Amino acid sequence: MFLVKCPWCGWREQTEFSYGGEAHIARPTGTDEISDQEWGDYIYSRKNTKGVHAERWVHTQGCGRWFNAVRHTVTDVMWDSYKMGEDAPNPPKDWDGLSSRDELEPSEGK
Amino acid sequence: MSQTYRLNGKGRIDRSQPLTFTYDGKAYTGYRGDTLASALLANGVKLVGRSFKYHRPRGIMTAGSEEPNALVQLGEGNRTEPNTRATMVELFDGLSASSQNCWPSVKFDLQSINQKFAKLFPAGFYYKTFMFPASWWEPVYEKIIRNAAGLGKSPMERDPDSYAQKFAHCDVLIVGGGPAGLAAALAAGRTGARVILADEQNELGGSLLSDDAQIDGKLALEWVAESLAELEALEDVTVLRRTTVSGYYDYNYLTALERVTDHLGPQDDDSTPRQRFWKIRAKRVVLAQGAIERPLVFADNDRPGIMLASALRTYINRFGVLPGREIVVFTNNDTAYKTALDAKAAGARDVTVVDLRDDPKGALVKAAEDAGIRVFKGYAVVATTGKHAVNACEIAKLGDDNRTIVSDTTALPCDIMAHSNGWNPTVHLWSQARGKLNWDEAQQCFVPGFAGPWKPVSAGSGNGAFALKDCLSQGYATGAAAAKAAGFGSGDVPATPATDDIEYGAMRMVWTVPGKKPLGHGKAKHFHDHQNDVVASDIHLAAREGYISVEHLKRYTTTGMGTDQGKTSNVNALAIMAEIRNAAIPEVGTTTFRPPYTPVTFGAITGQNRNELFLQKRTTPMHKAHLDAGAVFEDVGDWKRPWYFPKGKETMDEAVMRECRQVRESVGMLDASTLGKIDIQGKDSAEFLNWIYTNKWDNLKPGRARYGLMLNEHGMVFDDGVTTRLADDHFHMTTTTGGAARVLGWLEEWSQTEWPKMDVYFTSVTEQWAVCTITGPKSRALLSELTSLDLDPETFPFMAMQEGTVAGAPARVYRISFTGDLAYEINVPARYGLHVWNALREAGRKHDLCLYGTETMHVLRAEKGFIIVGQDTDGTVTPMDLGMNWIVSKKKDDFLGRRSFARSDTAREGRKQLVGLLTQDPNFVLPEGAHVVEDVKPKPPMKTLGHVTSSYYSPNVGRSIALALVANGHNRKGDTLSVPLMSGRVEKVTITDTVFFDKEGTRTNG
Amino acid sequence: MKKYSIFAIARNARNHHQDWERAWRSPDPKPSYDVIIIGGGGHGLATAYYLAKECGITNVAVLEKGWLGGGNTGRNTTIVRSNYLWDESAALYDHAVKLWEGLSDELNYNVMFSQRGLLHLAHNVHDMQEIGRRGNAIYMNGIDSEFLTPEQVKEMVPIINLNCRYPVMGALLQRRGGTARHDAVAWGYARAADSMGVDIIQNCEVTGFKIENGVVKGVETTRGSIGANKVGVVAAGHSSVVAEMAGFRMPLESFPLQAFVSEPMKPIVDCVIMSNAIHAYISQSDKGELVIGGSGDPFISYSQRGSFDQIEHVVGPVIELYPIFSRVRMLRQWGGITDVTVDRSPIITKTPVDNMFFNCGWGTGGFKATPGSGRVFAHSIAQGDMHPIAAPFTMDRFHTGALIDEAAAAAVAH
Amino acid sequence: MVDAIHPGVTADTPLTAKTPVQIEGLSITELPFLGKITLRGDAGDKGFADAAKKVLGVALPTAPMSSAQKGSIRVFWKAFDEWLIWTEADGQTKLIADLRAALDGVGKAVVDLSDYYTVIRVSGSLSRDLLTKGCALDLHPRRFTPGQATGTGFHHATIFITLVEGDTFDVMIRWSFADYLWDYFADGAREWSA
Ligand SMILES: Cc1cc2nc3c(=O)[nH]c(=O)nc-3n(C[C@H](O)[C@H](O)[C@H](O)COP(=O)(O)OP(=O)(O)OC[C@H]3O[C@@H](n4cnc5c(N)ncnc54)[C@H](O)[C@@H]3O)c2cc1C
Ligand SMILES: NC(=O)c1ccc[n+]([C@@H]2O[C@H](COP(=O)([O-])OP(=O)(O)OC[C@H]3O[C@@H](n4cnc5c(N)ncnc54)[C@H](O)[C@@H]3O)[C@@H](O)[C@H]2O)c1
Ligand SMILES: Cc1cc2nc3c(=O)[nH]c(=O)nc-3n(C[C@H](O)[C@H](O)[C@H](O)COP(=O)(O)O)c2cc1C
Ligand SMILES: [Zn+2]
Repeated sequence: MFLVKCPWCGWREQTEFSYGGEAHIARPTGTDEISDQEWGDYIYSRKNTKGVHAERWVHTQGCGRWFNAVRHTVTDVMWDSYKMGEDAPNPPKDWDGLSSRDELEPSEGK
Repeated sequence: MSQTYRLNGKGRIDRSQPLTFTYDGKAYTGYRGDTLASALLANGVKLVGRSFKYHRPRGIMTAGSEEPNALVQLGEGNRTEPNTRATMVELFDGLSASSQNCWPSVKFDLQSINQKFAKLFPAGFYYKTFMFPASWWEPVYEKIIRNAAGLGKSPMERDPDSYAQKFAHCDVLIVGGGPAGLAAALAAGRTGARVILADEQNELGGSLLSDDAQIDGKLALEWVAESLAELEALEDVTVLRRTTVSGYYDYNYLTALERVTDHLGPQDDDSTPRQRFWKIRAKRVVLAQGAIERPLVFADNDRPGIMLASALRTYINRFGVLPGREIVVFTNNDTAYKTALDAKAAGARDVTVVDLRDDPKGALVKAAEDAGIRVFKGYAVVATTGKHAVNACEIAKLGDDNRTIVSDTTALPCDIMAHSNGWNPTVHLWSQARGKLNWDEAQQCFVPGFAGPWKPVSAGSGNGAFALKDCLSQGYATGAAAAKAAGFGSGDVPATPATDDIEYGAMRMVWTVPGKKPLGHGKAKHFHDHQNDVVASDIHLAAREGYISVEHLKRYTTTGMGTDQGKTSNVNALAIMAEIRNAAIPEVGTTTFRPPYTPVTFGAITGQNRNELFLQKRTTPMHKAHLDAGAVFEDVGDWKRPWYFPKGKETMDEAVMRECRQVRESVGMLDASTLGKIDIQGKDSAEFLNWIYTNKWDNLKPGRARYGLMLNEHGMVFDDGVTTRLADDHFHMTTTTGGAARVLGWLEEWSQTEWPKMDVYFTSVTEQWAVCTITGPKSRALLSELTSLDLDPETFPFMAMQEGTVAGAPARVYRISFTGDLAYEINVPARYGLHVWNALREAGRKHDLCLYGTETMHVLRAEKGFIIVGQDTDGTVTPMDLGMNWIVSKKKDDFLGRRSFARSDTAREGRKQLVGLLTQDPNFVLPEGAHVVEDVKPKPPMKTLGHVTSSYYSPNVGRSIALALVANGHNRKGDTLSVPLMSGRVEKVTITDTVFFDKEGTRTNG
Repeated sequence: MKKYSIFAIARNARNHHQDWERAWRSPDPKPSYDVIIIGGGGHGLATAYYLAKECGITNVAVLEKGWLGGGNTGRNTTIVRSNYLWDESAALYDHAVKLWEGLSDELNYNVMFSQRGLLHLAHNVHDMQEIGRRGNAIYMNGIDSEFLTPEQVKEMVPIINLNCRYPVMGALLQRRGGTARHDAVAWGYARAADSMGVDIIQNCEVTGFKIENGVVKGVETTRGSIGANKVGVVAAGHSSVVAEMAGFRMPLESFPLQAFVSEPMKPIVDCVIMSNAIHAYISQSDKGELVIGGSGDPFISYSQRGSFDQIEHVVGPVIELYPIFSRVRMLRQWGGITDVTVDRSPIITKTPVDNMFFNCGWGTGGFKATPGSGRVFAHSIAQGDMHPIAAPFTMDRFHTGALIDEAAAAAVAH
Repeated sequence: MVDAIHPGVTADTPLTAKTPVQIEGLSITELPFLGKITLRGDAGDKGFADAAKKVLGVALPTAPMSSAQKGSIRVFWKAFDEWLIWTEADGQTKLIADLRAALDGVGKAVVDLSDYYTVIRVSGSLSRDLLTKGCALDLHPRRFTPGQATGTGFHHATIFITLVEGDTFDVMIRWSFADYLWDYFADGAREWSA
């Protein structure tokens, strides 16, 4: 039961959200030109990262909006979330997955 | 003779409230404030159960929730509960309990024969046996094992009580209301922070309830009372008694079980919940859970009457029970001397201390000796005797190697033995929160180390700070710090009051106290896990066999896997393993701490979510009419949909046949309100639909409707429905009932994440519209009676929509048909649904209107070969497989799923394709799911070509009809294949196309 | 390997059980092996066993980063069955069930495989169609399958509430289905493999590969580098992590899945009961605790714990189906990391790196396949070519589209 | 849908058959037939914002979870481009027409949801105790203030909840879940009804 930070509504119960898988996978254009291999990779192949993971969420029960978030998949601590189309607010390289950005940089939080 | 062992004038029980209870059918008395355990001890009952494996007599070992032994079956009938810890059951009038895991009685238990063969049941024996002959495993051996399995008995009736759940939020949650927890609550509460303080006992005070410690020169319990009074006066402080914090989950989400009425006994009605399950989201958490005394592992340390030193002290001081007359206290440390002193002071005839240490120096040792207590120094208890309770122990001088005894044995008669091997801080919740543990070499215990991501803080003896002064100061400090971290107060720490702590001497660690014979020889057993009957020699055996990882040790011997989860046994077990491995204790490590801290009632986890409230029953605005009409309902997703409307004594078949005929002869009406409906607006709506559906949408005219198939990116059909263009930039989409939420999610996902620039907006309007579908040749005549609309087929053709009124209500009427007959789907705002349904029904009388349900709908659509997504498709079916190439636009560059068609397997010839099947026997209805084969073999295995997806008797076709997915089916039209059934019958079938009725499609116009 | 039996116990009892030998050695790694198996779960250990037993390859090491069987093998609800829908799956899982049937004997280790019967309940028309199809499919594959009426269900499970929120309309029974003692499977395979010379090396985490010209030559580990002619990866929840070390991706996502047990009670549930519409499955172990599972968390995570709400989602249904358990208590909950494919079928495959093989994607349901998976994987590694039963499960299917979609067929729109 | 509604047409809500709960400290009633409208558009587009304000009498709130009120019209922020508008019972027909007219070309969508949802009013000193039996939001008066509103969950249901004032909450629920939510509330109130 972790918390997810909606860029608009703030930190809420994860159960209010739906998970949308790995972020930043654009649908290929010119699908007729690409190989079966590339197409298959687009549909099925995922980083499945152990560690810092950029992923999509939608605030199903709240505002209904999709957004992206960066989460540590071992601690389940969410570093921060960001709106679709924005660049990922990457945590510091040595981020231990123990604190969210709002905890470490309280001024920027909320 | 009752309560012989009750002490006069001592304890926190309420002597003005005597209570009667029964144990194993015998009546006893006790007092309000007793636990079942203290009341039994007051009455001289020591034998309370039989152990799991060897069925050894067992008694009460502790006075808290760590109890491994004294598990009883509480209550009777629909309120019975297995495995209840007698130490945690508060006595109430009329309580009845019985011993478990024994037959015929706890005194004479037939299975205690197991003890005789104990040598044949070392750890893991079942992995090595019961294999020959193999055929005996289930019928014989496993039966024997299962007969012996389990402890108490499950209730066999429905639970008459109710349960509740509660979400709570706080700034600071404090677990444990001993001195540390109370101090933390005071420090945090005074800042104005929202504080929850939870303790699993009925009273706050923790170990002070059993103690005579002083704070500020007064009895500590006075400080407790003052602190509580202050806390309860603070508006934002909640004090929860009888509330065990059971789980520590991510982001400081903690669960707690509050026992609301358990201590009152069965309630007359269930309006007050029996237990309340708290789900607390805390900003900060202070863990002040205290410490659990560690038992000594010595020979036959499990006899009734042998208990932890702190437990005995609790029975004396808190419950006013001195359960014996001659008491031996066996210890490796000073704290147990308090027990000896208190026992002596309470009037025990004889108190003896057997101290493992050669030269204990603490002040308490001296005090004991001064009080006339005999102290054997450097001695160990090497044996105990007594059948149903301990009657003596034998002691001997312990060698320097800790492994041998170096003197003759001396017998000490005793009726109670108390023992102590030091203390383990209660680090369960800390560990559940991903906190790490450190090994405290001086105190020989694990203490909280690095806090995990949720940053709890630990205080008091749970933090390895055993002196009262440190408990208080850590409590104040952590409370203040936690409040500050949550945004309250300055972090200033209140001053710690004075205490009367005494210096303790060092301990002597003897993880296995030697017996008279080498470990594993002879009959004596050194228990470390009392509940699961695991003994020190089992650990040696496990090590010998290579199960040396602590996790293997646990699983091979089952140590720590009982209902107590090894609260008293785990550290002993791994310390013994460390000795064997010649490794440091932290190197062996602990097993993983998992929730719950103590077992949690399933009913409480469920709360109100049961019976009628287990899951919503979604119904349409016309539901009442369906009930009145005697509908039988079908569960479709969460919806209750009329399945059929039997008349009189009609069977389902008869009703469905009648409905099917009547619809095609006159007119039928179906409640189609559950279909998913999505309002789509925006300039790019049509373009968006071009992506979502396989066919083209930009050329659809306003007021017109079109059928569409939706594919996932694998190219497989996942939903279908009719979508109507209301205006250039406005569509009304329908989806399957079960697919509504998924489709809306699908649209939102693509529009928000892939094409955010598109101007298109989706709103679910499923429940905004109630839908009465009327269909059949007389549907136009029926509708014309109630509407202002011009129903002329010229002005209102097939696949068109018009707005007007029906039965006086505003309506959108769609001329679309899932039966192939003339049909109107009348959509009205939900509030008018019942009215319009009733009006149509009334007006329908003269048109011979019949109500029909989903079953008839399914038959009628199958007659026309219309698919049902999820029945005729299964997520592996393309539009081409369905023979619906016509709906796949060749003009569009791309749409979702399109690229997948070109993959080799998807493009392959001979895929499973939807076809019609006609049985040789026209009256035989194939079972859905039956498989189609080319070659029938006498028995399976047989290579199959596919399966029957839909199958009905069609009264309108006058025979049975079926749809099937058959390999290369489209090229097999006219072929005869076979369907071998599980019953042995083989039915020949002919492959046809999928339309069985009105092949020309002339009936849509009525 | 000294044989286990009641006589051996009696003999040893006389000597106070001092003379039992180690179930497996704990050797230091050799410089190189013919085959290295990464992952000491049931599948990895079974693979090593069959390599040694049936393929004549005994110069094998199993490298396990923690303790044997500490992955999903040690945390599953132990359900064994072979009533899968598609022919390919049925062949694979029934191959396993057949091996289970003789496994205790073969390993001389009682894995307590108990064919107590397994029920799939159907709660609505769609469920009935689903079990109808699956029951027939299984029957046609020559595997045992029976349909039960609600009355027959009640007879098998007297404590069930047939009239729950979604009434029980029928059930599919596989009598050969049941449970096994999960830890014993790992230990039994380890002991038997060890006795044939396989080195079982615990606390040895693989951290990288030595790959030359696209051919694997060995592995880097926390205990040094070890050479290998062939490598079989059987790392379950961590398969993606290992694949990344080798430079490619597996079409997997790792989700937390939880299970929990009740306090032990005298047995009253004598078969395994699964239910999709009311999502919970339950059995009672030979120790007496109810073993209960449900669905997993819907997000990837390597936390090996999972969320409490998933536990609630399972307890509710349990009380709905078996109201008498309301006063029974939950004793312990835990989680595993399941490696899930989009078609819910495993991947047994060669990889872009020569001589490196992967066996993964068993997700929430691979325990039952342990012997079969190990055996076909061992043969595939030994042959350098896929065993016929394994052939449909290669990773190519994610490019050709030839999915074996056990998921699509079970959960669909209505 | 401008046709006049025929006299004699009867209307229902999903809770027509329920009896309000009125006990000490707690009242549970339905607010039937409130007009409920979803409005979509770009708050940054001045044309849109002004037109909406003109019709509604109040500016569209742009802070998450906030709302604005003018007379019987309440406007809730639902998402950055979505607002939920409540108006008096049966007021939606005219308001929708007005919005459509005013927003033509600048608005993105106006949808009538008056029957999709109904609203349950929960008030009294026990209202928070009742709501927190299923709602995980922090409803403490310091944390959830009058006028704040948001979508969230209540066990199996999705709800939209707002604090009117003091101890009075309005909870909006889909028609087909209203029965479930109501029964849940009524059952939850039993512990205080003795
Ligand atoms: C809660 C739960 C319930 C389940 N219920 C069932 C059920 O009822 N029936 C059923 O059939 N299946 C069930 N499953 C699935 C089943 O448990 C698994 O599919 C099966 O156990 C997988 O076995 P394995 O040997 O492949 O994996 P594991 O047992 O997980 O073994 C993989 C091993 O690889 C090791 N490893 C990983 N990375 C490395 C590395 N870099 N170096 C060295 N070692 C490494 C791991 O430590 C682990 O021990 C369940 C799973 C869970 C979690
Ligand atoms: N070696 C020693 O000298 C020694 C050892 C132990 C205790 N003590 C004395 O005991 C006192 C310890 O004070 P303390 O405050 O640390 O502990 P405590 O034992 O007084 O209080 C801990 C409280 O936490 C409660 N608790 C534990 N787990 C809980 C859970 N999961 N949910 C709810 N409640 C839970 C217990 O019921 C108990 O009341 C001091 O007075 C100390 O001197 C001394
Ligand atoms: C089939 C099965 C039965 C179990 N029964 C018990 C049990 O009776 N008591 C217990 O404490 N744990 C039991 N466990 C849980 C284990 O203690 C442990 O939680 C699980 O193996 C996961 O390991 P971990 O918690 O150490 O991570 C059981 C696990 C399984 C898979
Ligand atoms: Zn949001």
